[in-house]
Amino acid sequence: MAVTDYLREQFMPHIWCPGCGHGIVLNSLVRAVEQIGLEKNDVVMVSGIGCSARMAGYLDFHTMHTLHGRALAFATGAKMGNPRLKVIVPMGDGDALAIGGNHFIHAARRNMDLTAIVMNNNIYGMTGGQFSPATPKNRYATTAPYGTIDEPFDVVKVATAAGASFVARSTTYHVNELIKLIREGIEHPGFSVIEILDQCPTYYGRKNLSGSAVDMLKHFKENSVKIGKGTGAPGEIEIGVFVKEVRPEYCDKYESLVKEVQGGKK
Amino acid sequence: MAVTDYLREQFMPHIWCPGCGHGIVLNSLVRAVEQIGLEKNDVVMVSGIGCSARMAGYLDFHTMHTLHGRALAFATGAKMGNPRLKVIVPMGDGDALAIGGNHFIHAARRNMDLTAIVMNNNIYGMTGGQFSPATPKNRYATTAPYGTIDEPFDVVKVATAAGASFVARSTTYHVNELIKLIREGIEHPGFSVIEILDQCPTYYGRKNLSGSAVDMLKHFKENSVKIGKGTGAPGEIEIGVFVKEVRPEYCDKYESLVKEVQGGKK
Amino acid sequence: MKYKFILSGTGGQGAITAGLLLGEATATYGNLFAVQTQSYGPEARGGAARTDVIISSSKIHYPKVMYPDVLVCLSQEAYNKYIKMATPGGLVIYDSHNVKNVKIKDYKMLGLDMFGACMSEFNSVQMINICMLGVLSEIVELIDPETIRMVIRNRFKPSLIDINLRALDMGINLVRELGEEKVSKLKLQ
Amino acid sequence: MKYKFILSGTGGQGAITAGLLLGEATATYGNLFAVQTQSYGPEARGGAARTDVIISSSKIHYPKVMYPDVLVCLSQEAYNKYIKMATPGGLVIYDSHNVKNVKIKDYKMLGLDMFGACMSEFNSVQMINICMLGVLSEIVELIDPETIRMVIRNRFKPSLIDINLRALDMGINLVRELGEEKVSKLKLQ
Amino acid sequence: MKKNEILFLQGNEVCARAAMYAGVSFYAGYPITPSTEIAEVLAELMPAEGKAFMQMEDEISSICAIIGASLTGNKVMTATSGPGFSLMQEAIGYGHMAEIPCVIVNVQRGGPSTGMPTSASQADVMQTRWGTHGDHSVIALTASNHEDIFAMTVEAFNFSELYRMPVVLLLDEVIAHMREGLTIPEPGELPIIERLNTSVPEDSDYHPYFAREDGRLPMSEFGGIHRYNVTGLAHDMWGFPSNDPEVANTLIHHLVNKVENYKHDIARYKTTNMDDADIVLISYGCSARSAKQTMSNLRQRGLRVGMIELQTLWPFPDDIIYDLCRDARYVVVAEMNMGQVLHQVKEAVSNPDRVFLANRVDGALINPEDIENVVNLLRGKGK
Amino acid sequence: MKKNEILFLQGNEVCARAAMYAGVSFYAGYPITPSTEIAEVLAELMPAEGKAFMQMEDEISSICAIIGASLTGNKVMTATSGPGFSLMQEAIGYGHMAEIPCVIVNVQRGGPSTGMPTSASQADVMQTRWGTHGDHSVIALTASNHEDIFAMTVEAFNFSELYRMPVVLLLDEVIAHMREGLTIPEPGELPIIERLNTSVPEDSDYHPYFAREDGRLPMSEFGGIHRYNVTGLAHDMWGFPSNDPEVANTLIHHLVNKVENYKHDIARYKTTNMDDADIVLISYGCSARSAKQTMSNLRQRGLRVGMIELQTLWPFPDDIIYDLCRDARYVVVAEMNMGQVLHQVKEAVSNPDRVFLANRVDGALINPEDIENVVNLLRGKGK
Amino acid sequence: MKKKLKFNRDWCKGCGICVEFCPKNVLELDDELKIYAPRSGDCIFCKMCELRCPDIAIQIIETQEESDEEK
Amino acid sequence: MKKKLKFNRDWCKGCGICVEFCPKNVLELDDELKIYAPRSGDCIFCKMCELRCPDIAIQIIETQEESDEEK
Ligand SMILES: Cc1ncc(C[n+]2csc(CCOP(=O)(O)OP(=O)(O)O)c2C)c(N)n1
Ligand SMILES: Cc1ncc(C[n+]2csc(CCOP(=O)(O)OP(=O)(O)O)c2C)c(N)n1
Ligand code: SF4
Ligand code: SF4
Ligand code: SF4
Ligand code: SF4
Ligand code: SF4
Ligand code: SF4
Ligand SMILES: [Mg+2]
Ligand SMILES: [Mg+2]
Repeated sequence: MAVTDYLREQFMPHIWCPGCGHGIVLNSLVRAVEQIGLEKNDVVMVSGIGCSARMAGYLDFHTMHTLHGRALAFATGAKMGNPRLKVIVPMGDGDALAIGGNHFIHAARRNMDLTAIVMNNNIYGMTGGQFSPATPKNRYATTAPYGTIDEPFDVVKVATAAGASFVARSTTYHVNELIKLIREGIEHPGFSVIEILDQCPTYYGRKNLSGSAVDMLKHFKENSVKIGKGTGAPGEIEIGVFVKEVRPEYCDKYESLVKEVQGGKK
Repeated sequence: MAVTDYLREQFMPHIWCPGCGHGIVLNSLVRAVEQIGLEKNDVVMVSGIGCSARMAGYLDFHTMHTLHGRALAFATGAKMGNPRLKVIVPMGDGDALAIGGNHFIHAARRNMDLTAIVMNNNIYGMTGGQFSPATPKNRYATTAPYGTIDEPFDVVKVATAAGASFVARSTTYHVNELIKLIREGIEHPGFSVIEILDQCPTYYGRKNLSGSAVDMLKHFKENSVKIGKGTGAPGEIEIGVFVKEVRPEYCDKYESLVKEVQGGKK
Repeated sequence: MKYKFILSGTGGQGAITAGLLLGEATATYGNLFAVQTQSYGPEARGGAARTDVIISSSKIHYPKVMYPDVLVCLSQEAYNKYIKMATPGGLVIYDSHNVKNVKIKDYKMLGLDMFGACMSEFNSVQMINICMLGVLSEIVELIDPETIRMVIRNRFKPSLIDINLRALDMGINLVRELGEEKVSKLKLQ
Repeated sequence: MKYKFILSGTGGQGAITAGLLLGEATATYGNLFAVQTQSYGPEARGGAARTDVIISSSKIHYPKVMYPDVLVCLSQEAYNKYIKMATPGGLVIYDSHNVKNVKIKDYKMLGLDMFGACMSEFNSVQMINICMLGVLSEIVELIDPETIRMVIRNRFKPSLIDINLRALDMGINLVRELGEEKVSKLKLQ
Repeated sequence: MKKNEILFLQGNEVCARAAMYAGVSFYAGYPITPSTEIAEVLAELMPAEGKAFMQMEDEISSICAIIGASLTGNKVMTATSGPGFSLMQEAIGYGHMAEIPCVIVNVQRGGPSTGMPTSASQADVMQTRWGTHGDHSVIALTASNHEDIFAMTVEAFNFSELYRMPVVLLLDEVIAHMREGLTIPEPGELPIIERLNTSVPEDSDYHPYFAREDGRLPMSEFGGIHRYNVTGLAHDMWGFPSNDPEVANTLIHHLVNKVENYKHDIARYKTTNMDDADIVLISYGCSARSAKQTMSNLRQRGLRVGMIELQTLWPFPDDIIYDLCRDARYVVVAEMNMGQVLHQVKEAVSNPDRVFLANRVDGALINPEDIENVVNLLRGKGK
Repeated sequence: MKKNEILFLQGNEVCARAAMYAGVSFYAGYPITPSTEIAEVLAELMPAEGKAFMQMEDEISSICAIIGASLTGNKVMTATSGPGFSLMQEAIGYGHMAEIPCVIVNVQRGGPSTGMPTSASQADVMQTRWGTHGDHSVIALTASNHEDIFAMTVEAFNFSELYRMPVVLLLDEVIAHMREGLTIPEPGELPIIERLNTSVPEDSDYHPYFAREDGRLPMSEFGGIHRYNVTGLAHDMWGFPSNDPEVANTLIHHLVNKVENYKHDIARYKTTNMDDADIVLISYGCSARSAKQTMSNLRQRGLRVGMIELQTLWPFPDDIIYDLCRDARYVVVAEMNMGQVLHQVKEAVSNPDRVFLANRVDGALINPEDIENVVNLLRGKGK
Repeated sequence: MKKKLKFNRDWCKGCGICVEFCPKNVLELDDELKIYAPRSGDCIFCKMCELRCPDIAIQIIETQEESDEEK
Repeated sequence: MKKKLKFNRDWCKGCGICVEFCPKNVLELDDELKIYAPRSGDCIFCKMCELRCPDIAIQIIETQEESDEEK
């Protein structure tokens, strides 16, 4: 299938700003799905609210655009309601980590086979540029006119500690790797988290003198290092697969439980 | 001051069941406070809802018994509203990690000087014995009549990954260490988490054949090892201080920000 | 015909279970209407626990008991808390081992050492609630002890059926031992 | 006296900022009443953006503009979307570089190459909105260009004041260059 | 289970069993008194039938999960009480906007806030109608006895499938924890309404939000042959977000009218002794048990007292109340709150000045005497 | 800022500045359109004044944080819109039960659910009254212009301190984003009510929940000389949890009466041309601007149209409406929802059949013609 | 000054924790499942019972008088 | 079969990402800030532009015809 076969072309062009990284993620995601060869009818996409969450509308899967922060909770029900389906959950950094933080760690703990794609642009894009729990310290945002004092989360660390069995990070510059990681995440039989550093030129860029989308991609290019190859310098972006372990998947475990319980009966 | 000077004796005896570990935590906490020599008027205790949360009512501090899962959010406001005060937050495992998980990780991230005491009895006591995100796998609870299939959280790991600057674990058997850890936690200038494995003989005990409170304490005694001294056997309880780092505290950072902003003006 | 009971005791004595068994016996096997409610509360774990049971030959609307025909108190704490609900002419049954401090008022009183009986028979007070059901079934015509036996056989693990049946009979006998005359004054038909 | 404006353009052209400056000029420095509202929407980031401004010598109630006295369109997209709001007898001002496709109807039309003027003067179209304010102030009696100058001086960083003032004058001149006669037909008093 | 056997169950247990009867295939919840037994019973029954039971991290995720599972083709339910119900409000609104069938049981307890967790109350009636932001319609049912709990639970599923929306079953602490005898209906005895699936064939355009003339929207489950978008934003017939005022206007009116236009089909109520009644008691849930007792007490004393028991609380059956109360000298609404259904009755009847409240808000079940006292007062007999 | 200078501000900015004027010292919030500018302005103003501004992880933590900070002695506020307001419902109930002063601004947008985030609506009026579970009273204010936004924001703080409770300020997208001229009042120009602190001396028994005769409960801040317990459970005068029905009954009645008994003190409204009006327009917020225009248009045509603009929505000033509408031939309620204040007006007036709705629910501001059309229709002039 | 065990019978719930973990086997529960110290003479005042009691029913106090310990 | 760059002008938003990161400097934005390929002959079909375009406005397609590439 062509890439555009996965799009609902009638709703394109999408609403994202020129140069918005979310488009690159969409682009990579579609290619990953194509490579795996998933049937469109077998894919459910569940998103929350945010610029990132608008992705669902443009993709020709079964798509659910839900509530800010709650995508993983809806996704948990959707998957458990029909474990045969592949469930992909694109999320913004605010969506996943601010209001949605609890569902994020609990989804990781359960290890249900969902693929969470965290589109981390370090900002609340949709609402116009407030800082998020992923905004680094001393950055500017409309609600941090004097610079942020909050420490950001390390998505990889939080996901790992909470129990995700596949955890990876990349950037919108590294598109080939990105496609590969998304593919791996989807194929991984358990809860996968792929953090993607992506650019919001309109708000994060403008407020933090990162300049244009092009400049922001260059920044990703220049500051990324493969896992373990880093010097530990501040601002360094470690990319690659951090965790990949096959552990019992939630729906499978439930199925076994059902078999066991029914064992006595049937 | 005598221990009982910290109690609101008119409301004692407390409502907890015979042998409930929450009482031991209350006991240790009061002694830790006494050792530090805190003025009662300088201490605010904020709790959520659960058997554990009832602790607030019995202590002669400024006490706020709030909503299930939200204690840290209320505490964040209370502290930021008057940073001079010491704020202690006793929480149940459900309170802290199920419904309250998001506030827990965000409080850890901010590193505000709050002391979270997680009274982990592996069960929802107050509502009569449903499993919690801290219930180990294959245990019984009223909502897990065939045994739990959920993976539990490791409180220490989650707190650490989220950014807590003091993280420790002990049990209700190890009362002397417990007093020491609580004391350290309160004195630590940043967000501290002390996970305390404690017994709910009424529900967790009864459902899981752990027997009486005495048996459960014996279990803690026999299965605990100091950090790093373990064999990695399943069920082993590592106790001690996992993280202790002095990092910029949130209220302090805000104060600096205010000074900086006002610098230009005043 | 309609009888209203309040069964009370201390958390763990099984008063509530007794209420439920009594209700089930009459509703499921007794061809009567029965309603059972209970008082919850965080305190229920420690303090006094109470259940209300109404059995009747016609449909029951208001399910709580305001004026009990029979009030049972298995512990002093329960007695202290609920004795004010006893009605003139009503019957108060209490465990004479646990409840020491009783005041004589214008209701009928029946103290029975169910505690002692259980201890001597089973070396445990676990069965005191079933024993109490035996007492009730002997005093209240409407309660057919056979229906309680059926519930016991259906509800309990096989290993526990026998001991519970024995406890029931023990309660029945405690009443019978009082003698026809005394019992006839207490009986509720 | 009451004038109603709709200023429209593509996100980034600064139509909304122009509306805000216009309102502030009249309300703060012009001793008039002014109300400004705008259309938001996720699309506002990319697509057509619109602001409504009403200036009046008396209190303004309904704050939106249904029948604009002046409709300004800085881009084709905005023109296409909002031209249907132009009123018979009203005035439509458009940027003649950006808006190519215009239809003649029963409203007055004024095309001015603000784009070109800005490019040639500043080598950037950033100032097109301020230039447009100059145009408006020359056409609408009620708008005193001096009040806009005051807003510019108060709102902008010192380094940007001058260039904005020049853009304003440029707009004023664009109108003046049309000649008295033509302008008098357009003028709103 | 023997045929026709009378079971002696708690109300919550009845609700759980009725849900099984109605075909619930996915439950997600978070424990809270006094609703917890519903989850506990389902935790036992559902795996045995191969159905999915989940305990979630909180009430918000519970309601979100059931909506997600509804879209993948399940009949779904959650149960909670006041604090959890308050937390669910945002997602309940999503259920309305996206028109997803689901059943929410709220076993009311004393409020506000944590209130009186183990005490009786009926103070969430208005919240059920107005708890989430924005305009939409609501279906809410209640019951006063086990037979009705069973029937209304089944109806809740039926209405939720029929009208494609969240339906609330409002129980209360008294009936939820009360035990009484019940004969579980035979399969087939109560009608079960299944989801209306679209008949649009594969590869033809299916419009998930294009209402049929009767207001119904045939569904297509996620994973099925039609792919479409679901959103909580205002949306067009494709389910795609739209800012078009026309689209929004149609949508909001649809959300209201799909229920308001069928108010009579949804109204469930019982009348007793209404033929000659000049004093009308209106009640529901646990209070209705007391009111019934009051009625029978007063009838014995020769008073012409009749009673209307409401099982459908929303949409409020106002014209039915209007008709039934036309000849009443007094109307007494008995409920355990500061007067919630009271407002609706006052708005419904021709003479609101004749409508009075008999209530109790102290956590104890309102008793027949409480209601009798109000009637006596009205009749000038004072207390 | 020069004295008496006219500032050209967005409504949200006015609200933020008024909060500063009223003495807000702690703000916590989570961004949401169309309220975000309130936070953005305060993020700039508050640190400069040494006051605490926090962006929290969500709306739930925001409302919890402000309640916590209120107890440690701050005047506190949060601002949100529908979805966030729905999420806050549980904690708002806590604020009522624990009687904690705090101000919640809800800038309404199109609902239900995510709805129309950037469009105008007034559909959260009933939610504001009934959104959380359990019985309690509510104070909610609104405004239609910048002068009133300023005044009502200050009043919201005043009422919240006076009655020790959460107070809701209901704004809407139109006035929140609209700019118009405003002269900020001088300090002292508007009365500011400060918290009533207890005069009980140290070491004497202070009863945090023992109401004075006038219903007020003097406070003692956490960290101060009196230590006591605060809880969302039913509680006695010490703030300690209680299951006593008597205690619960007193508490619930107190929570309702402390507002209902002062309804007249809380009522804020404006009347125009009511002396001879036989057609009465009732409106509030953005709709009131259109209604005012309609009134003046129709007056010019000789119709005797008068107007009541409500600023206090809750407690609903029913007897005031009753009095004012007594002689009206028609009452038209203009609002941007499916009829919410409409219900209250119908319940308030002597003849509900004369009350009609002029509304709009498509996201666009209702316009004077929309309202005029309804009036014309009533006068038999059709549209 | 002498140390002494002081019990609060009203608060004791009879859980038996103090009894089990007393290193000197000093303590026991009575008929009513309340704490008492039949072997108080053996007590080494290690405080373990005091610190582990969930009901704060045990206090080791210092007293002027000689052993008027009640049991 | 020959490869060819295909642009979707309606979708292109002129962000310039493809232009910047094309290894062969094939691409440019026109007056209207839309993509075109002034040096299409230099293209090595590395796909970087296609994969990085946030608007999915570039496709490399295979075609039968000989270079009828429009620029
Ligand atoms: C309950 C609720 N709170 C707040 C909002 C407002 N809101 C919408 S999107 C968003 C944050 C968007 O940021 P992020 O998740 O990082 O996504 P991005 O737009 O940056 O892709 C917020 C705060 C909302 N829609 N619902
Ligand atoms: C919003 C909300 N949901 C659920 C409840 C019911 N509830 C009260 S306490 C509790 C859990 C208690 O468990 P935990 O936090 O572990 O404390 P414990 O009782 O075990 O000490 C629950 C689910 C509630 N009060 N509020
Ligand atoms: S605002 Fe930022 S995140 Fe949102 S579409 Fe624009 S660039 Fe992307
Ligand atoms: S139920 Fe468990 S946690 Fe609660 S008081 Fe009893 S023992 Fe403690
Ligand atoms: S102080 Fe030590 S030795 Fe003495 S009774 Fe207590 S535990 Fe035993
Ligand atoms: S530990 Fe405390 S409560 Fe338990 S038996 Fe000993 S004294 Fe009593
Ligand atoms: S395919 Fe490669 S070489 Fe060709 S235009 Fe794209 S980036 Fe440049
Ligand atoms: S990357 Fe895509 S959107 Fe950006 S300029 Fe190139 S073709 Fe256009
Ligand atoms: Mg983001
Ligand atoms: Mg627990």
